[in-house]
Amino acid sequence: MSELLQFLFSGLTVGAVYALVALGFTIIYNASDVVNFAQGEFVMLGGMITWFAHAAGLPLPLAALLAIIATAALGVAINKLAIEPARGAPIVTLIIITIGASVFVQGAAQLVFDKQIHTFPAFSGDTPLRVMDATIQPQSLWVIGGALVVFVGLWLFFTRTLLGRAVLATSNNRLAAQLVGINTNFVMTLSFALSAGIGALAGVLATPITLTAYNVGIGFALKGFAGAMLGGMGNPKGALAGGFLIGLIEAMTAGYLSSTYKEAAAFVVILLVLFFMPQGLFGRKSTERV
Amino acid sequence: MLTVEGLRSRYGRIEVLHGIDLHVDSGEIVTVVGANGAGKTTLLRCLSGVQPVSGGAITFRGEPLTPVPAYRRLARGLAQSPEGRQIFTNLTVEENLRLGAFLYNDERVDKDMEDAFQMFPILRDKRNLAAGGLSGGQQQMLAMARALMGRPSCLLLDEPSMGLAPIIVAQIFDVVRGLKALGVTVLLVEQNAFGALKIADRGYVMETGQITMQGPAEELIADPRIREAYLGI
Amino acid sequence: MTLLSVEGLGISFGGIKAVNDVSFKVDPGEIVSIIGPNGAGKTTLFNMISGVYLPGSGRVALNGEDVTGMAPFRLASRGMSRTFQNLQIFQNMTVLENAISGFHLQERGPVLADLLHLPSSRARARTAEAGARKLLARVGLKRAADREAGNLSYGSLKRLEIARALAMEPKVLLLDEPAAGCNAVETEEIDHLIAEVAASGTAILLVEHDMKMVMRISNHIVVLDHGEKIAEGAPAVVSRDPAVIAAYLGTDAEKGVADADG
Amino acid sequence: EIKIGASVSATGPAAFLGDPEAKTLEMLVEEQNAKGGINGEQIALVLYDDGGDANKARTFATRLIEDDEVQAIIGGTTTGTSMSILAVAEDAEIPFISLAGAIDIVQPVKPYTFKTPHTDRMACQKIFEDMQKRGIGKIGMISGTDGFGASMQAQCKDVVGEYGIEIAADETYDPKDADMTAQLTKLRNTEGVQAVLNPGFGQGPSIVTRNYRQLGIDLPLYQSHGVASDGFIELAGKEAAEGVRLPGTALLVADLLAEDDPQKPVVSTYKTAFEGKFKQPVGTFGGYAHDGFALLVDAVTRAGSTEPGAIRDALEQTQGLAGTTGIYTMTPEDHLGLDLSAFRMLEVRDGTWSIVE
Amino acid sequence: MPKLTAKSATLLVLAALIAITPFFFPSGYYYRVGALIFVNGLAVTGIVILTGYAGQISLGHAGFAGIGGYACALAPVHLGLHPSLAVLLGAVISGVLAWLVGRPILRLKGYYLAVATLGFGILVSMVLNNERDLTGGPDGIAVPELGLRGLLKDWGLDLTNGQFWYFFCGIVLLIGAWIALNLHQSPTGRALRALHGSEIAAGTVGIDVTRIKLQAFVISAVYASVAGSLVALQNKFITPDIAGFMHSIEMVTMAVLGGAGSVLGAIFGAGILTLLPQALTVLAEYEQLVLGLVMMLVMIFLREGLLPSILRKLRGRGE
Ligand SMILES: Nc1ncnc2c1ncn2[C@@H]1O[C@H](COP(=O)(O)OP(=O)(O)OP(=O)(O)O)[C@@H](O)[C@H]1O
Ligand SMILES: Nc1ncnc2c1ncn2[C@@H]1O[C@H](COP(=O)(O)OP(=O)(O)OP(=O)(O)O)[C@@H](O)[C@H]1O
Ligand SMILES: [Mg+2]
Ligand SMILES: [Mg+2]
Repeated sequence: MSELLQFLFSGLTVGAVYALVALGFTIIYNASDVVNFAQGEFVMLGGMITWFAHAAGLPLPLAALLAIIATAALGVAINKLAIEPARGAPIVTLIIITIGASVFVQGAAQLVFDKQIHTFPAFSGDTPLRVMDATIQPQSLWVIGGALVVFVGLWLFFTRTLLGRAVLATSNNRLAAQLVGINTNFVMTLSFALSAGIGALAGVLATPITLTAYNVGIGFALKGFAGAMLGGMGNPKGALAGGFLIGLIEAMTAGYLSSTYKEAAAFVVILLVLFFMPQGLFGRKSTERV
Repeated sequence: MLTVEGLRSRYGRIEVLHGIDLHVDSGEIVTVVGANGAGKTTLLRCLSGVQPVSGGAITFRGEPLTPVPAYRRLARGLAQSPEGRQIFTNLTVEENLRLGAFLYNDERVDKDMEDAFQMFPILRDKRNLAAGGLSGGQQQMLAMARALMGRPSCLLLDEPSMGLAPIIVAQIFDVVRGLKALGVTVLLVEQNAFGALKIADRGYVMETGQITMQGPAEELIADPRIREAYLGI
Repeated sequence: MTLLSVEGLGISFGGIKAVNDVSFKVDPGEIVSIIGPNGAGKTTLFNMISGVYLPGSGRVALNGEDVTGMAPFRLASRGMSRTFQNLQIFQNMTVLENAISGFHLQERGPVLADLLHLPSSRARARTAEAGARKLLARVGLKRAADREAGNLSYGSLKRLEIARALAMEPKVLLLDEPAAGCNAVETEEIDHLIAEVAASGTAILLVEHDMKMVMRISNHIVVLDHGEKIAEGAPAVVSRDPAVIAAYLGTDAEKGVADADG
Repeated sequence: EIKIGASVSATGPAAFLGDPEAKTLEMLVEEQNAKGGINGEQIALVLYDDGGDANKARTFATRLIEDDEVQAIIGGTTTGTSMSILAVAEDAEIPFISLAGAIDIVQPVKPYTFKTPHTDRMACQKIFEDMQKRGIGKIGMISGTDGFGASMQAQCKDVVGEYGIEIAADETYDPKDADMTAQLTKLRNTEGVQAVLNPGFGQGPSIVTRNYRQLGIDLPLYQSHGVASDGFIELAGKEAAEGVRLPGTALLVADLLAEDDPQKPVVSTYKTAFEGKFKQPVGTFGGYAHDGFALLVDAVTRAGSTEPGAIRDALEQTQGLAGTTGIYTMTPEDHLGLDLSAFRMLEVRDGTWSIVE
Repeated sequence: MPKLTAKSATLLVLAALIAITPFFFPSGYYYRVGALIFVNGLAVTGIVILTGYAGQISLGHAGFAGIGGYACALAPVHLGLHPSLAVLLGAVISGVLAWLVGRPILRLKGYYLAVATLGFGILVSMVLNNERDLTGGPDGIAVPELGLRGLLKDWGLDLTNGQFWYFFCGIVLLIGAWIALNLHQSPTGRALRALHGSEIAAGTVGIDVTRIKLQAFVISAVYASVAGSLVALQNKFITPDIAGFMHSIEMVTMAVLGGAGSVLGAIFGAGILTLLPQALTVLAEYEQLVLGLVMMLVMIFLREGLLPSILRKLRGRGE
């Protein structure tokens, strides 16, 4: 029983990290149909900049804020310099561009920072919380809470606000969006800023648990991508569910079956789900009539 | 109200508009007819700003329109119901209409939407369905209604009657006439040249990227060349 | 002999019956038109007949064989072809290649032969190309043959779709609003083309809102409203049916048709 | 001029290892040249980054030999890249000093291939010796699935029998994993486990250590030489790392070495120079590169020639060369030249490394 | 003069490049790089068929390269097969696996297909990494000699190791390119490109979309597999990196960067991306920075890929 609970905690902790990354994918995808493979780099930057600024003497909250703002600015720059000019390009081209951006950011990070592994103190100390016989780090609660807050925010944004609707409209039909007066460039800028900011936030929250280094981005991107697709790309509900699900599957597999093939288990589940639900768990089927 | 002078436009290296001159006066209905591939859609795309212009000038209400980005043109009063309908397929019918009034956030939005539903009752029945599930004609109605939600002072219509049942075609033409009564200017591109010329004040004939004929609508309807080439009579 | 028979076909979307219990028959060489208000279910009916949607009820028989819900590519090899209301063009290919792909069933062969460029593969491709060029000439797109298909105007794309559908020399051809986006003169050209094809023995199922055209070339008309068949018969009969006038043609429709005629 | 080639994994998954190696080599060559080179000849270092990819490493090895025409090669951060380079070097008869751990690199002995790190097997032996002393008979293992972790895991399992110790639970984690509590819970709940051993490098072992404390497991925790650096204590947290043992090199405890320890001068000099220059703590891996270079300088000096064959012969006759890792004595049968004494059992006490015994 | 078709032009250019460039090689190392370009070119030609023609994305093709490579390492040892037969065996296994995996996942579209193929690739590389007793684990495993070079020597053709692999891979690439080019203009190729445009329309003209997609997937898997085998045989050593996610990405990037729609373009892309790290060794620190920049710039400004865009520019000027 306590074993199960411990596995659950482990899964939730890791799953929350994945979910945060997956949520980051959602906005850019909703605005442009682009899966931004540089999303993982935003997470990396969130951690690295915070560490850097903190090490340079800034108090932690300020350092974190700086990291989020700087990363959001970088997101905007990537959009302006790399995504906007390639408007209308086929999906594979856009994938390569975002992977290029990811490689670039990683290359820059190793020059600006270093190749060492870093961390900074957990927000609420390291004394584990004990529930029955299982334990959980206070920082895990921060990450889980962060994922939930971001989820609720995004969900409200997309379902309750006209601007959120405009974001969806932009990806659905950019031409029509312009015709109804939506400044699609602004929508894209906003989306990249938000996505990058959420990515950085993920990095800030997770680093005390996962540690960070210039090359951790790609791992986050992969898991976040997998989570988002499992849940159904574009839907915040899907991102949340997908992220947590992958975390839980990994933890349960590691706990009860084999830790060696726990990631395999996650991908097998993804393949199975997609076999029966080609749009993921919550993905909306696009209605295109012929 | 709207003046086009020597307008040129190209797709890549191929020029498809070779210097178009036309004007639409305030409160007028002007129609453009022409064969497939003449460049009518391209012309409208230039006017709404989604197609780059390579020469000539467009003035709207006395101001040059060319430097205004597409998304600002609706705020200036220029709305378009585009070819191919271009609705937001993943959003609901109601969301499509609401986005048509993206620029506004007042009580009139609800009233306008009510008007739209009045005009096309079928849209009311489908208001909460994804617009992509609508039938072709229903989508065409939605495109038209969405353009009206933008409160245009000048409306660009690209084949609004395409795919509509005869009873609705008649209704669309009535709506256009009604818009005129409300003071809205309309530039109408139609394959149903007969219907279009009947409600229009003036008309232009376009052939391979050039205006080849123009005049009051009654004159054009009577012109034997037009009757033979476009009306099939 | 009946070529295509549709019996009690129906389907619902989210509980709403888009098509309900529709039946009719088409003989070789016959032109049957389906008309009805927007949203009556015409395209949906086409989608069920051509295997794009799985019918909720009823059956479709082609040449006596039950083909209900059969995948489109299988139906194609049994002689059914169609065009689309929302154009489905191979945008990334040239106009000619679009037309050639209509010959797929004739030109396909073992992959290995294609990979190794065997003479058999070349011969198949050559025949298809010759046929495609002829067809393009027939629909007036000869000069556009080498253009990228995505760059054509709307009306031209419609013709290209027709050419592609004709390439299969189908026994049954489903045309969904072939004249939309064409002016009166262009419509008439399409008219002739359809009549020609029908004359060669192909059964044609037509959806079209251009009443002039429908009345002129149909042998038989089926009228749908709210997914149900509300009338059917010869053009002259249907056009006078009060229910049809009320639901579809409108009271001044006859006048409209007459106007255009005049 | 003498040309030395190097291909290390300065980026990629093994960057954590390869980066200090690259830095060390560049620093040492500079220093040596400032001292007048070797036998009066300046050293030219041609350094490539193979990103940890064996295929790339082979290409760079070919390039070093055929295009740059180097006289000797140092490098091969990982076992995979080392195996690739050694094939090319053996063909071309160019001496190659590998910086990777696997025993297969020098066993069977290949004429031109040498290596500086002690093998994984030796690390396992050192650890098991220590466990034996503490009377531990049943352990759990949790290993990284990267090359380093997997290789050491296999070696440990292979050699553990000789110490009468039983591996009762064997878990793994992916080097990118963020939480190992699931695996550790399993280890904890395994009947009779008296200690836990964690082969791995990078952030994995730090996280394992933190999770270990989080779960309140109070069994001895052994780490591998893969994390032997001050950075580990910092990342794992001083509290969590307290009591962790690992087989490390003299490098880590430079200050604690006896004054007459033959390694003391070497270790102190390197540590001061590296940390002064790069503002980051020295680690075992940079030390391997240091020793590789030292072996080469020593051999070239003795050979009095820059001819690859002569360098090889001289390398094979290395006698009592004190490096950061240990004291090297090569023979035609032994191209590693270290024994278990090169390892010292270290333990984290009061937040810093100290020598056990 | 008969008009040169795109196909013969491509093959001629390739053959000429393979035959002539060695005259300018200052050292044996260039043969190695050349051979790598050809191997990568071969793998990427498979991507052209799958992505360029049929419009299907795969982020897991390195898995097949891994299968091809490990077949050469394992089959001779465990099954006693000659290495050349091991290549064949690898190709067959890859083909069969592609067929089995492709059936369920090729129904997926766009990013969903991407994540499914990604999953497949990761599963393969995981097995190669973790089944240490069989595969040698992350440290890799030795691969037996192909032996063809010795045979040639007996026949009086004495090539260095580098030269042998250069010409051998060059010839295999030529054959691969020839096949891919054949496909392009063939009925099957046209069907592939048609389904790229519209799957529904492809169905109505009688194209069995599921089957033909599967064929493309299998063919491209075989390309990747053979390329993997060639890498293994040439290096006489193989590690699981060959099946890794990064290698999959690299394959797609090469194809798209050079121009996924055309065989020559994709091979060109393989050349550029193989040469780039070699050229950038002087600024090793900046390698990633430059690589990322190149990827972005090319895709932004020459979005059809390097070669097609350049050709178009040249042609534009010619007119
Ligand atoms: N995206 C494009 N790229 C290249 N050429 C194009 C593109 N769109 C249209 N064209 C070409 O521009 C010309 C004018 O096309 P346009 O769509 O404006 O015609 P249209 O008058 O609206 O015809 P239709 O009545 O068929 O809609 C045609 O020759 C067409 O082929
Ligand atoms: N995939 C779908 N999802 C939801 N509703 C659908 C779907 N397909 C069709 N419908 C509904 O079924 C009804 C019939 O649509 P259909 O497209 O068949 O009409 P139609 O007769 O072709 O009309 P039009 O003349 O406007 O093309 C419409 O009300 C439409 O909203
Ligand atoms: Mg048009
Ligand atoms: Mg319809």
